[in-house]
Amino acid sequence: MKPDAFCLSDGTTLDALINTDTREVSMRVLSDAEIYNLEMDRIFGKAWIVLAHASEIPNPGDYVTRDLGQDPVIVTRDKDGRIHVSLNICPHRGMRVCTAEAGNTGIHRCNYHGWAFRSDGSFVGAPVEREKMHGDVFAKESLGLVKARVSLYGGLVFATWSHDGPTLEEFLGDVKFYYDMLFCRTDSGLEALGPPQRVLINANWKTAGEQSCVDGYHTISLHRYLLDIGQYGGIGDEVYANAPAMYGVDIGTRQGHGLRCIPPENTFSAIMGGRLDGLTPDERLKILPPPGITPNLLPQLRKHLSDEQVRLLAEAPPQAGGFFPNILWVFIYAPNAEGEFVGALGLHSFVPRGPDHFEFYTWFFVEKDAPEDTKQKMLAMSIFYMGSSSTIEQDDSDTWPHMSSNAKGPQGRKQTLKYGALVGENKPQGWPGGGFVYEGFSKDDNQWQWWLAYRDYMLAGKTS
Amino acid sequence: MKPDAFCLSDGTTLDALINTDTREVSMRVLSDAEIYNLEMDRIFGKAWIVLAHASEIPNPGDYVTRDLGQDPVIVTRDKDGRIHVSLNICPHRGMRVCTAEAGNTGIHRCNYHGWAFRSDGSFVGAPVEREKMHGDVFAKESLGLVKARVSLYGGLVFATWSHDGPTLEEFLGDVKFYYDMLFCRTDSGLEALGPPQRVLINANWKTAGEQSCVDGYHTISLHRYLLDIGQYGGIGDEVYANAPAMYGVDIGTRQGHGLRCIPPENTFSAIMGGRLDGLTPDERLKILPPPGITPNLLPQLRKHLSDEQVRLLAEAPPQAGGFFPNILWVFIYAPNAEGEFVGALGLHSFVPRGPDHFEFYTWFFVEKDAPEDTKQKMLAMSIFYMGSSSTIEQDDSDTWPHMSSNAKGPQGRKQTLKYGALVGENKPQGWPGGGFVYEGFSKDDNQWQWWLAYRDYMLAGKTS
Amino acid sequence: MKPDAFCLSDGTTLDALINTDTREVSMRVLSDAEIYNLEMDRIFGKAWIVLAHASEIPNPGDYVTRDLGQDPVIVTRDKDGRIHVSLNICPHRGMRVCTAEAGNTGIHRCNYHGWAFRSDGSFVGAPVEREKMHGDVFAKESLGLVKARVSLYGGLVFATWSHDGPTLEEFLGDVKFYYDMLFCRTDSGLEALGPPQRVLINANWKTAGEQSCVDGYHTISLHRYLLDIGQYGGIGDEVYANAPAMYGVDIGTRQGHGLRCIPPENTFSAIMGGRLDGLTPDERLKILPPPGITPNLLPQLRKHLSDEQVRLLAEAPPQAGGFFPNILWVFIYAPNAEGEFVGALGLHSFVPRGPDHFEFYTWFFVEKDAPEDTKQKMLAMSIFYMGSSSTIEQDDSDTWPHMSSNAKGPQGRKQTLKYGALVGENKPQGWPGGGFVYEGFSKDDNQWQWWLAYRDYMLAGKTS
Amino acid sequence: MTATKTSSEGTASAPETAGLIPMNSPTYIDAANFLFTEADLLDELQYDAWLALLAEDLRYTVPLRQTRSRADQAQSVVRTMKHFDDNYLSIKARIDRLNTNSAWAEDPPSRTRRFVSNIRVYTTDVATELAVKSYLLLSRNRYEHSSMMFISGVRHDRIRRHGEGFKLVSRDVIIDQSVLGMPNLGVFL
Amino acid sequence: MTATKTSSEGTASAPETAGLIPMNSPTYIDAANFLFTEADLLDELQYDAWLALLAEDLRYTVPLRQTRSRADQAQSVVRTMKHFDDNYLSIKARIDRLNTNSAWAEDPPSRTRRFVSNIRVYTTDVATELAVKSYLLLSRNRYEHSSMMFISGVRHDRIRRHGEGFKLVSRDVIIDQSVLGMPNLGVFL
Amino acid sequence: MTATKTSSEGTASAPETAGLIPMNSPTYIDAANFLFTEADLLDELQYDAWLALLAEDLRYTVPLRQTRSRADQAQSVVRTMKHFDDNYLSIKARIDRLNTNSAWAEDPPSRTRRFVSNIRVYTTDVATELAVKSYLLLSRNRYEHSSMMFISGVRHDRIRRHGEGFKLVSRDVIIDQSVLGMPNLGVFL
Ligand code: FES
Ligand code: FES
Ligand code: FES
Ligand SMILES: [Fe+3]
Ligand SMILES: [Fe+3]
Ligand SMILES: [Fe+3]
Repeated sequence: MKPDAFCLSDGTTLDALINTDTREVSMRVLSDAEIYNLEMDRIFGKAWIVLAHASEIPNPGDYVTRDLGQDPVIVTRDKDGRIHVSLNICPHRGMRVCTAEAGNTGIHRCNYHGWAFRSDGSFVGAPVEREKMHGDVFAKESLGLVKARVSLYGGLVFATWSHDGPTLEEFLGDVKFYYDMLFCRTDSGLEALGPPQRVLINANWKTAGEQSCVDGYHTISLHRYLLDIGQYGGIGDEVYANAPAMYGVDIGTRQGHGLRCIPPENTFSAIMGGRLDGLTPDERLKILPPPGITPNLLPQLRKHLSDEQVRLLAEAPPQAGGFFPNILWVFIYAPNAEGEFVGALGLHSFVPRGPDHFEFYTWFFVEKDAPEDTKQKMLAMSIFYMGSSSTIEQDDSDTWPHMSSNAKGPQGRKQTLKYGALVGENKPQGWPGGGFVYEGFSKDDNQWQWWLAYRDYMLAGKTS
Repeated sequence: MKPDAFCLSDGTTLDALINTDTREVSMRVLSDAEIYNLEMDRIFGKAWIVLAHASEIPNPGDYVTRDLGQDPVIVTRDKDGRIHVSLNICPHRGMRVCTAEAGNTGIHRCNYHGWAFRSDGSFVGAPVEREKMHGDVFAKESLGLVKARVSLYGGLVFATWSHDGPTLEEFLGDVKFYYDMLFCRTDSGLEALGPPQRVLINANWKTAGEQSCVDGYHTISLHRYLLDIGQYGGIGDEVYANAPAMYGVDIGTRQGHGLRCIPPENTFSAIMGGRLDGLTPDERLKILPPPGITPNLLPQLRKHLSDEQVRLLAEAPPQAGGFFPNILWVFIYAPNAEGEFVGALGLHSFVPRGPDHFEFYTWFFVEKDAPEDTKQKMLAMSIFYMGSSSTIEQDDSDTWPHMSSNAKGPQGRKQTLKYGALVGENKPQGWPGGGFVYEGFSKDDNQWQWWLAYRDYMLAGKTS
Repeated sequence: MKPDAFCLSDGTTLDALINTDTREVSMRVLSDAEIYNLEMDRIFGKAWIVLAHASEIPNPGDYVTRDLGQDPVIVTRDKDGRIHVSLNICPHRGMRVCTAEAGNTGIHRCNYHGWAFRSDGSFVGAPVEREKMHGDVFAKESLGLVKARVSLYGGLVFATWSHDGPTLEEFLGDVKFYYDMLFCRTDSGLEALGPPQRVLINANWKTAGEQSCVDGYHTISLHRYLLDIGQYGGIGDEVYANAPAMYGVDIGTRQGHGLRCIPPENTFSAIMGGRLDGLTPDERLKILPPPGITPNLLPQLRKHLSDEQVRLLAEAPPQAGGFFPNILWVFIYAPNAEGEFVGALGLHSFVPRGPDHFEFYTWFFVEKDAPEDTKQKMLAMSIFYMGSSSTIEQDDSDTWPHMSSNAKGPQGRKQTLKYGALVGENKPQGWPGGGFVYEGFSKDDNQWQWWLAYRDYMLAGKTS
Repeated sequence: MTATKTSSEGTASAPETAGLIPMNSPTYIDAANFLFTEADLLDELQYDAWLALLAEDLRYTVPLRQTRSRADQAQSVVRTMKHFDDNYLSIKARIDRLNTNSAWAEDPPSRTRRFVSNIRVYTTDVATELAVKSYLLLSRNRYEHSSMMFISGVRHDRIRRHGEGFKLVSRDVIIDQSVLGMPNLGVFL
Repeated sequence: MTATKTSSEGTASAPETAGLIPMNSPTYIDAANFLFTEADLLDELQYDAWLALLAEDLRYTVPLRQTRSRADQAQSVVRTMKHFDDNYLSIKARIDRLNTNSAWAEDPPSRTRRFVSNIRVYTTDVATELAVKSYLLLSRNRYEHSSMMFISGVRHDRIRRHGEGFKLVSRDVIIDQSVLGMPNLGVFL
Repeated sequence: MTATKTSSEGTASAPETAGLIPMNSPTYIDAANFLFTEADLLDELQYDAWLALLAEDLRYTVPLRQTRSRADQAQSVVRTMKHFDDNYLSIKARIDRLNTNSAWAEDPPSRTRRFVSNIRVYTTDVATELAVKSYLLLSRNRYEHSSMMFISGVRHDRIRRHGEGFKLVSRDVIIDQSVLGMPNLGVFL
């Protein structure tokens, strides 16, 4: 009795979960195990997923173990420098091949019976060669580790189980123009400051996923402490009144990726004051360089970016954005405890671990060619603002579990997430980039786009 | 493919779970997740559930957070003194609105994006008013917290998700006559000694639920220590032989509520001896007042109770009873460690937390107008006999998990709970109260009524 | 809507899980809850399962509590010395009757309401006899504990819920000839060194089950340390080259039981050298007696075993084997830390505890008539090689959870366990025993037989 | 600072230096050993021997904890409702129960371990009495459970010199949970 | 041996006997009481009082842990990435946050208990400074959670004499998890 | 009282005052530091250094625990069956294994922490030997597990003076579980 692929076992249809008229999403999607399993196939089995940064495995033989959706994988660099992503499950009897989180080896030998695999996942052989313990059913060629399709962007290692789906280029679509300003702007590019922090969160991955694209509005309430301590220059009420940092440009896409561009002076009006008024892009960039860009690197920007990108980077740089389904990156313009404008560059991954849990990964980046001293300052500042001990994000990680547990009860799972407040497309005159552009107060447009993309994946193949 | 509402996915019909011929209940009901989910809708979504006592939130703005079934709610008192029960889930994005267990505030502001709600659950607004972040889909009036229907009895706050079901009065039915003797007998009534104890039990809520109505028989075995230390005046064998405290009057109802009335001298024959023989109700009440009633309060009884109620209270007072589905109250006549007859008044709630867990709540009560010294003595005695460290109930809380885990195995889930020993209705001549009355040894009549009520809820709407 | 008994709810048929052409088993069987529940009925509800050794309960009234599949049982010896296995669930309200792991009593009284049962499970009565609290629905005769069918072999207590299935003799089939050499070779037989060790493993029971019959090949990789420390006489490479201990005779059966017979000199060539060449069975047994057999017991072997059995025991004794579905026994020939050849006899049970957990039991045995000093040395050596702190098996217990979690992901559950390397039946000339006999390198033949037996149980009754 | 004052506040007013007795003082050592001996006795089910360490004017209290906002922290320790509110006689009655053969909740007994650390000993306004502050981590295991149940907290004790040793005069335990994770408090803290 | 050297190694080089101060020495006792007082202050949410115990040249670090093969154990403590990499000003900024009325992650506050044991105190190359090694088991409970969250590790501290007491000069905490089991490190270790 | 006698009883007979050595005695301090050093070495995977602390006549035992009725408590500690029943040579063999590159169960190694508390030291009938009783809470974490595995118990040790330090002569650990919650005892207690 094959169940209907677009209908849950209680008779609810998948498209009934997302009401496109009222822009509501049933909270049931945050707790339902059946829906979760479909997501693992239809989203994490199809989309391009960020697993690592190439700088984590600089040398041949280097590897790290990660999870692509809920499946363990090995991310390796082979002797020719090519990066591979292979399922970390032995084709023999299902043992985990690599049990460490990182290391360097040319041969991955499974502990259980000793089957060995190369960095590219291909099968070497089984111990006691003469006995042909790999059997006579399958040729050695077909006994390698299951490979994922791999593609890099700005050093980020993307992988997907879909070998015939869209290319990474197609997957990224319009956001590439914007993200290049952050990930592809210098000769040597970014490097990761070591491996990611890992934290288990007792919540469904989408509580963080929907927020990642790009809930600007929650800042003044959930992260209200930023205002209460005068971070945004000014004290409580006044700040709320004009909520400066809430104004900027949101960009969304059909693919579910989205970002926010905010004139830095909006965020730090008090600090920057009028100092930036009427300056050229280059003058602005000198005074308030993007996080990670040091004077020696400034010239490189024009080498890698178009005039329009440079202007945007100077006047309304991207400050937060995501890759559908489970990535959030944040580029923070802010002074450190000493008052220096150091800035922080971080990226999060929300790795599903069942309907009620996800793992919260945090990577920090610096420009490879930045001075060591700058790198150390950015590490400290990134830690202060992002990840496990972050003064900002600890509020998020305490919030997600509430949403998830609220979605369990018979009443709770009937409630909805609402995206009622839209700006509506209003692309400014001569705006250089693509995507759906929403200028003004940061509202629900982008997050709603995220859910529409989610819906596309879940209903793919449906002939309504 | 909509499943049959009265049939489990393995083909078992719901009414096959309770055999009305042999009075057996399949143990599967103690562990099956599918059955549990139906209970959440059909029982905890429909019945009146006790959440709190009004004395816990005496002042305007006071609130406590509780759970109505498996959904979090806020129990508030508004500025006009009215009590409200609202779903503690933000209509915006599902965050928990109140994160504390208790407090006082006129406005409940959600941390996540700052949406604010009044004590009555109505929506105040979203931050940055001018941006209308509550959206244009729903009117402000419709963005309040989901409200439950509320009704009070003897200070107990009952709530239900069923807005068109029976009134609390109808729900209580015949037991009101009896329960008034405990909850509605004095001018100022009862007050709760602070918030309830909370303990998580690794068992299905019904292991405690079926026992609560009213398993008198387990006392001589599970709480045998009471006899072994001579609590009931007498040593082991002799006590078992006549098992005095096992004789009294059980009252059951079609609604599943039930109680036991026991002449106190049965319980404490040795202590009371013949002292009570042939006395008038008032003389009896002077010598052995009901738990919580002090001499200064005695006169009030007649003001609030009928002659018949007073007589019953004097001769065969209610000592234990419940509200279907998940409440047990106990009024204990017993001497404290110093030998004083202090008495204890307590109420338990068994709050479901999934098929294998429930939360065990314990409230203690005193008469609001009792002397402070009496209240303190009752607190100590209540703690000794009821709740987390109770010398009696720790035996119950160690038993429930055994029943629940026994119901998991393939053989275990096929076994049955049996209710084979009935007294049968035998209402004594001129018995003043209603309900099904069973005089004599405490047998299975009442607990079987509980299961019939359970069956009514689960099969409601079934046109057999 | 009764589901198809041989089809999972997602439409997958049970026989699609085991591909008899390619000899692959879907990893889904290691994590799927639906499959697990079917196993509890079709395998643990039907097969003969080892619960204890008779020597654990030598005296009338002795009992131990164990689990038969996922159901708790009491294993008792009645006043006449007969052994009984009864469900440890009270027929009254489902409480656990025996809450201790072991003890001695003629009457098992349930704490909850005091119903009492004899060692044979029969119902004695309920407290306050005159009130007939066992009810009027069922006769006392029918209120006893649910009994399992019991049969002993070599002191091992087997039980099954199937009262009309094959006898234990039929269930054992051809392996009896071989197992007699270990369990039935002396006048007094084996005795257990106390109760079993118990360890919870976060893995599906079959990760250990399939390995138990009889994965010889994993020794040189997973237990490679044995080679690295020269246990097998020789250092790494050389040992791998000829992998001596990998050669012997595997015997499998249609029932899923299987064992390995290995000439001891293969294992300890370096140590034994040529010393055993061309000796008679008796001469060999003197020099290298089977684990547990001391000189005083040698003569008894011929009393209990046939010439053929004695010869096999001398030249190619069984060293590891199992009882389908969840038992592994190991008879170790090895020197202890002092270099003495002491040997160890152990038996494991893998008791299911849900799809993702099993309990790992370990019993150790000695010959009842062996000297106390030998027993103590065997205890120490058994602990060193088997069970919780075992230098060998801790590698297995760290491996099983990896396999189980790997089987959860959407890709992982699609992978397969492979049994591609077969020796093929090649019973040596004049081989005395039955079963499928595979001489040579230890390959996948036996484990594949295990899965075929698994398949038989799961598809029993299917009319393809 | 005295144990009573401290406990009546619900939380200790730290840092407490007034009257702090150094760890190398025989008084501190006797007090610490008193706590260890007490832990031994309870972990080894020697209830009567433990009872013998209690003063007849004992006050033994375990208030409730509640989740309250930072601003309302004073109310996070609830004393109108408690888990224990005992005196010598009621504790003795609990032990009388344990000494029957029918105290099922602890028969079979739990396997417990009372880890006592962060011990501070203070003089009090009564010459023969000491205030003792200690952290308690109680691990408890029953039946075939593969994971431990834990309860953690701080204990504010007052002990009184009695011959060679001490008697426990008062104990107030501030536990760290609003919802207990063990089915009952059938064990003493 | 000095706290700095130790921590820079990531794991302590044991056994450390050089400069070990005996437990009956007043210096050891003062240092131990400093750790206990500090635990009290953090467990009782007295952040400002705790801040007052920190030196202005403080280094406060919590490196990452990674699962690495035995041969690669040196890399199991990761210092290129950390959970904390703070100085006095950044810790002060964290406390400024906690002192607002909107530090939601710790409002309502967690109920924590810092069990400090295995304490060793060492002299250092600086006369006024001590190296202190201690094991920390932090239990943390929030909301209605019935089970405790735990974090365990070893702390390598350096403390400096300051009037009657000490100031914390550096703390490096080697924790025992690669994946944290608590949603954040909103509490100090 | 001696460690041997105690351990052979399975549970310590408390209170043990005979021969109790005060905490401010150098002997107590040396013994306590011995336990801490030992914990360091094991937590830091320095197995050979730990082996060097064991006497060649070592007895190292961990009996089984069983759930038995209160009346049968004597049988709750099972000595006919054990988790460890080792001597110096078998412990050395275990460490030889750990020193290969193929002791997978502990490679990658667990991240452990041995919290030692409730320490009591006693003189014994042998002048050069001490009986040491301590509580052990072992936390163990592996791979990406977000929760800790714990094992708790009491250790009855006997240690012997050896030059500046001690050697462990016997250790008997009474653990608190009938069913272990960690997959193996690949770590020493
Ligand atoms: S499972 Fe990997 S080699 Fe067998
Ligand atoms: S979820 Fe409550 S305001 Fe957004
Ligand atoms: S459940 Fe056993 S006697 Fe009632
Ligand atoms: Fe945020
Ligand atoms: Fe009861
Ligand atoms: Fe093995």
